[in-house]
Amino acid sequence: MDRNNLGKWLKSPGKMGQKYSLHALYFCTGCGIIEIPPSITTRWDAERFGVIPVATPRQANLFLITGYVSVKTLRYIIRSYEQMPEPKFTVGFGSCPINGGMYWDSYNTIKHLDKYIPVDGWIAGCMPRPEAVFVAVTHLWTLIDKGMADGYNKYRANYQYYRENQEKILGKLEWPPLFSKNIKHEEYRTIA
Amino acid sequence: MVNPILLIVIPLGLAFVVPLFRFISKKIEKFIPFFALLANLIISLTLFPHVLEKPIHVSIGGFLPPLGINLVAGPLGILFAMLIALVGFLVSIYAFAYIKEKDQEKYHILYLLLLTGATGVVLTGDIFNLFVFFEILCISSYSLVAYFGDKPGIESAVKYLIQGAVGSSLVLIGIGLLYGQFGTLNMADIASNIHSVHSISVFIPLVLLITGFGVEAAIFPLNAWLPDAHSSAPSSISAILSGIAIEVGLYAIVRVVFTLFGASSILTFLLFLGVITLLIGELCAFNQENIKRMLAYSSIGQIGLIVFALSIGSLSGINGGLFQLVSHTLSKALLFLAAGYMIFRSGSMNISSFEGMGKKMPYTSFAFTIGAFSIVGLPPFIGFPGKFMILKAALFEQDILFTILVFLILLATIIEGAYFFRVVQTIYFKGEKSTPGQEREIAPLSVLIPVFIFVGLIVVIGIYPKLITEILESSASELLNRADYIKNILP
Amino acid sequence: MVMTTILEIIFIILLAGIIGLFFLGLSRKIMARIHWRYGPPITQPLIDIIKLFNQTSMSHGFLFNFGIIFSLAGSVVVLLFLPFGRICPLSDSGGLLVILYLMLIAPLGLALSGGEAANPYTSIGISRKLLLAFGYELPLLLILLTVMTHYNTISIVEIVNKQFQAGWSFQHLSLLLPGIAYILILPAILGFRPFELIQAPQEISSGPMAEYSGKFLALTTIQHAFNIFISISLFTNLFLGGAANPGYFFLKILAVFVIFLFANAVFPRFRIEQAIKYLWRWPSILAFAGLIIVLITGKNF
Amino acid sequence: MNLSIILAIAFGGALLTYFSGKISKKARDVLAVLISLVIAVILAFFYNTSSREIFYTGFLDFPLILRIDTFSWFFAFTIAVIGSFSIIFSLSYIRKKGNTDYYYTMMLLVIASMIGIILSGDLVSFYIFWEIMSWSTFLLISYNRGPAIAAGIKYIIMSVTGSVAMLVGIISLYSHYGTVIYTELSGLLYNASSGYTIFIFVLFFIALGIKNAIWPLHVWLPPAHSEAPSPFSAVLSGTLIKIGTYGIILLIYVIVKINVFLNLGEGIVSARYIIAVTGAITILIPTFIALLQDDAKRLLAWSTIAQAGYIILGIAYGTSESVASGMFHFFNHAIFKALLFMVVGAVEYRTNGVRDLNSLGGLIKKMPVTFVGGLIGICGLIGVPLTNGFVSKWLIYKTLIINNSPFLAFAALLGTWGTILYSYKLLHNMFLGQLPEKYEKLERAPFSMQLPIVILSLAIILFGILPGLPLKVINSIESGFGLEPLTINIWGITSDTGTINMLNLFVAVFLIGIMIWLIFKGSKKSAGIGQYDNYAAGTTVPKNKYHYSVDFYGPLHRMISPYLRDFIDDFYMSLARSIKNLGNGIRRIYTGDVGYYAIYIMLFLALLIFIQIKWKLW
Repeated sequence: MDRNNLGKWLKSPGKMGQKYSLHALYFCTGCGIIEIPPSITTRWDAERFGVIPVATPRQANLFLITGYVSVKTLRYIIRSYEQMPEPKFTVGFGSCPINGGMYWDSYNTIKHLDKYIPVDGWIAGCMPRPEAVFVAVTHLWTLIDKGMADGYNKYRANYQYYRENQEKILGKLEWPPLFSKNIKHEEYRTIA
Repeated sequence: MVNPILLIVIPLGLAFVVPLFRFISKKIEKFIPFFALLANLIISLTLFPHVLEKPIHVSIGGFLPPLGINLVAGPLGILFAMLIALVGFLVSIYAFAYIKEKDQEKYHILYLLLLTGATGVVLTGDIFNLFVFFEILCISSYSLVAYFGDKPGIESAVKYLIQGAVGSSLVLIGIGLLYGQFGTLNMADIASNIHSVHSISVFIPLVLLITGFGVEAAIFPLNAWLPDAHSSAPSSISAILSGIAIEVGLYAIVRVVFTLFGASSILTFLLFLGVITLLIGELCAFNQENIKRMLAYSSIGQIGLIVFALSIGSLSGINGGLFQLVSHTLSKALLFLAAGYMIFRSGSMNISSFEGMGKKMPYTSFAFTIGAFSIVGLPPFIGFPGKFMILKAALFEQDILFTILVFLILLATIIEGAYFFRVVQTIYFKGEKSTPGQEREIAPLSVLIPVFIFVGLIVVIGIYPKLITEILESSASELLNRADYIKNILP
Repeated sequence: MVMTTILEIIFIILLAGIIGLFFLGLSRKIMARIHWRYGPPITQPLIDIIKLFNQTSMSHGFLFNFGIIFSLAGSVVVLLFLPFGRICPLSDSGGLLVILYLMLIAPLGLALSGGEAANPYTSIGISRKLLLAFGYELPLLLILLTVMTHYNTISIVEIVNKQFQAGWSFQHLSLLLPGIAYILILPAILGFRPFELIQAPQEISSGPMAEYSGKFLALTTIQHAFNIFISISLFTNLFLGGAANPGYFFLKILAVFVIFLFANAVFPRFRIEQAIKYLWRWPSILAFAGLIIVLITGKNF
Repeated sequence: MNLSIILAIAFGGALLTYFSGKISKKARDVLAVLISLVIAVILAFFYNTSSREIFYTGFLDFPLILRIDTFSWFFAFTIAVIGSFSIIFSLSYIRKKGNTDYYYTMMLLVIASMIGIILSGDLVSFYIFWEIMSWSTFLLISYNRGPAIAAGIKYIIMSVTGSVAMLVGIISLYSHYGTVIYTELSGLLYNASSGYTIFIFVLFFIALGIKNAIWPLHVWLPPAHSEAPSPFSAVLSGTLIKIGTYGIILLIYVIVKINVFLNLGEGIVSARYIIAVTGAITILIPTFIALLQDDAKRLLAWSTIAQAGYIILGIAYGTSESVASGMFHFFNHAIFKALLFMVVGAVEYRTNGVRDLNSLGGLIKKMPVTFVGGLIGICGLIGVPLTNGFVSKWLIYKTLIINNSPFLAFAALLGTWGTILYSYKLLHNMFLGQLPEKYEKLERAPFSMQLPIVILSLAIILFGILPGLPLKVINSIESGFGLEPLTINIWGITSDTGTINMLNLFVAVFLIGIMIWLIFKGSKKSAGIGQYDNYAAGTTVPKNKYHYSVDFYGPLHRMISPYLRDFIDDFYMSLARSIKNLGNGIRRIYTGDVGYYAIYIMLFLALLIFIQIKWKLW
């Protein structure tokens, strides 16, 4: 952990800042949120890594998808994700966001979250313990260092793809498209 | 120079000629009062400058006073005569369009007689003659109140008649007592040796005369006839009644108190009486829904104010009182004429029926507004100098009593303002903004001309009061030093 | 002359910013320790600000930007009127009254900026902010009037100087009660618990800041830091006799600040009307009593 | 150039406007604006001159006198300028309504009579113009019909009450000293009994206080200001109530001299303190009531009363600084309150008469210029530094503190903080927040409305940065009153008890603002987003419902509203009701039965005789 390495701070302040002040969106999608309170309070104190929950997506740059994603919550997840300022990082928490988990055959649970919003990291397990959150955070640091945590760029690039998927499952979305950039269907495969 | 007796003779004579004119043409009769009063107006105007230097007195049939009947055209008399002629003249124009009944000659005869009586009262120098003219005035006004012949008219006329009769009988008793004591009916003669007699036996006739004339002058407890009479008479007559009849009654009281008896000590009593009359009049008018009753009550109030001013007794007080009298005559006549025509249009005397009149009859409502402001005493209208002079006179007494009375008067003024402004608002601002039925219907010229002459007078005198202050001062001095009056008549 | 003034100004602004941020960090650290946590590094606020400046941000329009600049400028200008040790660049313009007025520019600016955000959370937060300000202004005005009447001047520099002669204001009986009252209302001025109802994250999602992102949030954080510095050093100047040199002054405000951290850590939150009732009861009574005493004992200077 | 020409132009112009309206509407509009501007320009030429002339000798035996000096110039010029602005504003405002000729005529008549009052050199002409002003105002307040009728009647009754009281005062002065001319009266009360002086004071204060809406006499103002047409509300609260202020200054510092005034009574029970405390109450109570208002114009009306309180407090406190602050605040208040009423009027005009603060919102997107006007207006009203309201308020606080009356200072300061609350509410609920769908198509205010708004806003900033300009005039006025003038420069005031220098402040704020702006610009650009892209906890923003303005200060409202019923108004109402009942009772005397009437006559006779026997009248 190179938080006190002044040289890096001077070299790339933006990247360092993003690493060491991750403001997590305080957003409960599913049961996984139960693991957040212990991780931010006395026992595991996430704040020492600069991870603190904030109130609104406007102030957040880390989006924890805590638990299964139902069709109903997907709408809110997408809306919140789009309202977060860039750069922003998404972490799927628990096995449900990855592949539906125990709801693998449920009719109204989202099995592949990354078809609808880009996800930078996954925490497997049901439930993952708070340590797992910190593991994810440290991994996220390395990804940020390598510049590989660029889900927001993917979203920008393949917006039409994501939008199509979203509308496929949610029907017509009432908010206008975030980016007007129009990418043809073939190109995103190459990018993604 | 013309003989002041013409002022009486012309209307009196023409009054009896009116029926004859019918045989010539039916159209013409309505113009007779017009011409008669025009003549009166001209005559009084021509007399006016002479009077100012020296009062004229004419003795009928050559018998010198104290034996014969004599006319005294002092400044006061001429002032009143002029006022009567003016108001009568304008109201006669108003009557062209306003009086539409079958037998109009009744109206015109009585109208002329009324004015004859009034003029006679203010010009005569003989107490019994005064009474006679007074009776002419009263009787003609009784019958004019009932001119429409509808139930309220007749009822109020009867009420008026009864009270008037009581009053006149009291006057007659008083005159009788005076004659018994002095053996003469000439006012100057009585006045010259009024103090030679034991007081109480002079006091009784004084009281009787004040009460008797007070009925016509509408002083507080004696004025019960006034609201009914004014509200049920034709508007032109209401204008005359509250513009002239009351003032003439007042003139009689003033003449008796100041000139005949020199009773300066009873003034204190009249002072309070005036304030009470004022307060009661305004309070009654405050919550009135019937416009003509409201105006009638406000006339009572104004009379109270005038009585108060006259009974301050100082020169400026009488001055202010007379000014207020003139201003009330003009404004109230204007108000009655304007209101009368609006009633004629809206068909109801209820104030609420005047909604939107500002659009329907702009000129008439404008005139009404001016009259209302003038009565309340707002500059630059004639009401303001009057109130101003009265307050000045009252406060110059440097007396706590007067200060208190002044505050009461001003309270009454506020109340008066309240109800007049209410009517003005009703005329202009109440009702829907522009309903289809609100096309203008301008009043006929014969209504607008007199009304606007009144407006003109009100504004002009309001802006330039000196126009009449001169004659007012001389009349006030005539009232105050009775010695000169006596000396003029009995050399 | 002008050069020195400008140097002073720059020095004060930088110092105030650093101290303010340091206090923010310190508060987070100490709070963590009180909660038996390890807590973030003291530089955490700085890190947040750096990050926020490197983030994109959303703006709702001209007033949204202008309000932020306005409020930050307001707080910075106040610094120039506050004696920091012996340094007070603009001592000769208006004195305490101007400070009082300038202190209301910051909330007004935030209110305007948040107003254009067209978000009810923001509006609720602003309404609470203004109401709370109205609540604590009543005792604050009484306190300041007491001090000004006691020293019979409106210039804060003179007040500090007179304290050098005659000891801290706390030593005068007549100023003891107002001092206590000031201590009681200081959390409300700082927006600490139990008066943290302006940006109640769980309730109205951080109120006025709900729509701020990126640099807007950074600027508000800086403004908050300045605000802490200002209100504490005002208290220090008025009641703890200012200080001869900046170091000593720093120690004083540090001491005062730490006291409030403990209050902040242990108290729950008031509802707004509870807060106003509290502010209008005890602190106001104390300040009022102080004013009466001053008027009775008469001016000491 | 002599003064009677100004009045001739003013009054003649009013009538001329009416008749020109009958010919062509365009000509009338041009004429109205022209006349008001001409008056202002002519008055501007009278700066720093003093002349005196008898303009009319026809009224009884009082020569009516006009005079101008710095004092009256200051007031007359302000009034003329504000009046002309509001007439320019009316050009488009009044076009939708009827009776346009009538409106312009009355407007000009009011302005003319106000200038007449200011220029008159003796109490009688003062009174005459005063009454003309009263009834012309009355005829204009009720212009909007509906609730405006009650407002008008309330106004005129209170106004008549006041003016009759003043009439008594004037005549009583005349009967004591035989003159009503200021210059001859001034100082004559020096050797009058203090009882008489107080009597005169009370009489005049009833009138002037009612016009100036001092607290217990204020009830006419809220309805009148809120129901009158908005440009006229600007005139009403910008200038007309300041006629009362002028009268009070005239009474205290010209007729009764300052030395008499300060020696009137002892300590707390002296006239000086009683009036000052009344002013303080006038600041506090209306400020709190203004917090509860939901009607924009009514809110401004209450705030007008509160600001008038500052002026009264300053004038009555009697130190040179306080008097300066009073007059300066009069000037400032005329500017920013006229501006605010115009802003509300513009909104009202565009939204077809919506004044309800709960149904507006988000108009900044649609009427930016109007919004900026409103922003600067409330900044002036609050007294944010670098706006004109600041210096005047600073002066009054300072002098109150230095002269050791902290409670008055407390009232003034607390009033200011209340002002922040209600003025922000005004701005927020009209211009900020979510824009309702029905106002999506709203246009900007027409040019004839934007022009006065812009000019007045600039004036607020100008006099905020250069307070020396008006203070120079005020200084010469004060030396005329026998108060020692302040030591001022163009940037501010210097004195040993406290100095203010707007230059420092301006430079500091400006430079620091620039600095922060550069930082702001330097960092990442921010993306603009609309009002429907707000944070709504993940949901999409509902239209029309996502706006917090109803019951904006709910908790405070629930706390204070039980204590703030306008019981003064109830008192006056019950008074009127009881008079009405008294009248109804007295009318019973006239029973309608002739028998009673005859008995009355006999009773009267008996009474007279009884009195004679008892007290010997004769």
